[in-house]
Amino acid sequence: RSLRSTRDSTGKQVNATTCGLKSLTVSLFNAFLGPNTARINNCQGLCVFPLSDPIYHTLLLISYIENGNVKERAPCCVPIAYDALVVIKVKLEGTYICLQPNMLATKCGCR
Amino acid sequence: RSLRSTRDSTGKQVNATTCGLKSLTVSLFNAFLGPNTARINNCQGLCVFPLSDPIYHTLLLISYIENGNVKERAPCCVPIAYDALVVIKVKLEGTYICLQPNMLATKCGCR
Amino acid sequence: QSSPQKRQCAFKNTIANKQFEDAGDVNGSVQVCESTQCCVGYYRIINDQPRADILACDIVEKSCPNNACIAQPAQVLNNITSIKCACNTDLCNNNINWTS
Amino acid sequence: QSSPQKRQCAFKNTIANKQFEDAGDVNGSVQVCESTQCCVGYYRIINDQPRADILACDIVEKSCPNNACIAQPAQVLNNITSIKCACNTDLCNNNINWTS
Repeated sequence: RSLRSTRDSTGKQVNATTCGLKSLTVSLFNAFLGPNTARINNCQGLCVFPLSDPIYHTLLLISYIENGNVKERAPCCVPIAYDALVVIKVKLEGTYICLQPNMLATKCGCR
Repeated sequence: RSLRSTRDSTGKQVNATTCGLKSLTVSLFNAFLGPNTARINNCQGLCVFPLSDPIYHTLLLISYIENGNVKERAPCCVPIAYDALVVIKVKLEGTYICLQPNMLATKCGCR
Repeated sequence: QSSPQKRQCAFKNTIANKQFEDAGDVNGSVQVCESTQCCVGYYRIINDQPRADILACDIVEKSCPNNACIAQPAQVLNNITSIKCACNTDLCNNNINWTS
Repeated sequence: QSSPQKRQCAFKNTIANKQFEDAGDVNGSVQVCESTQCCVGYYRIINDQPRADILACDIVEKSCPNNACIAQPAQVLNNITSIKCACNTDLCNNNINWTS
């Protein structure tokens, strides 16, 4: 994940990072009885070469857009792997502990 | 994949579709000796409820952003499954046929 | 060398919650915590009274600043009102400080 | 009922390309196509001359509007210049129409 110089929508030169994992902690109050918060992380940054996790669909899409088809949806920096988290759930039968999959982003890629 | 009424960045009411697969055919001329083109498809549309493929990280991220944290990277409509495609590759040893993975987007989700 | 004294917590496990059983040795209604100083209690509010579903050594909350088990704000999940508490003294999770 | 006549294509398979072998019965340098009317040729340009790497029934291109095997624009892949052609008459892929 490296710094690179680019231009923002107003043409101003800015420093932006390439697609990578970024720390993010959120409240779980409306979702689970416990824990109160979790560091779920998020993916953010530019989808430019070299890609950290290149797959052919993304490479073809970038090439298609660079050839002038700027209205096509460009590749987006998103989680491509997750960890589970132990949480407390409430159901009519009772309160129970459970390993909830896809809670914490652990790896990012351009898709 | 349903039509829904929303507002664009200028506040104008527009019809937009929820996240789904969209046909896209691109040239493979710079990547493989054959075929000439492939329908690789792309994912496009809004990440709003109900999500077609909800996973907890996305649900928590949407909820976090709806609570006012509008600068966080919002979920993005991206391919979450791909098909392989038979292509012709060229290497020093010779020309050969090969099943190239992750060529054609087949399913979309919000990530 | 003496090892630091292990936390003891009230133990109750209404439906099979294997992970809580693994949090420390259980003897009747007491659990000796293997690797935490926090006790926890998870309750459902039934007929305006808290009913303990889980009492055990903590493996989820990871934080317990209070000596007594003070109820955190009630949560409504799946249309069920629940409360929980975490505390840091022996058997402190036997009672939850809660007012409806 | 007579089944439509099957396309015959020149066959050459320099390195093991099992999928092309499965495209039809092979007898020496001729292949009888199982499910296509197209023959193909894939060539690398070596010393300014095309050298056939693969001649076979088509399983990749899916389109062959020409009777003769006319070279499509040259492609440079991995620093190697290659050409290909596809055609729709018996053994039409024996020769590629190409000018450097």
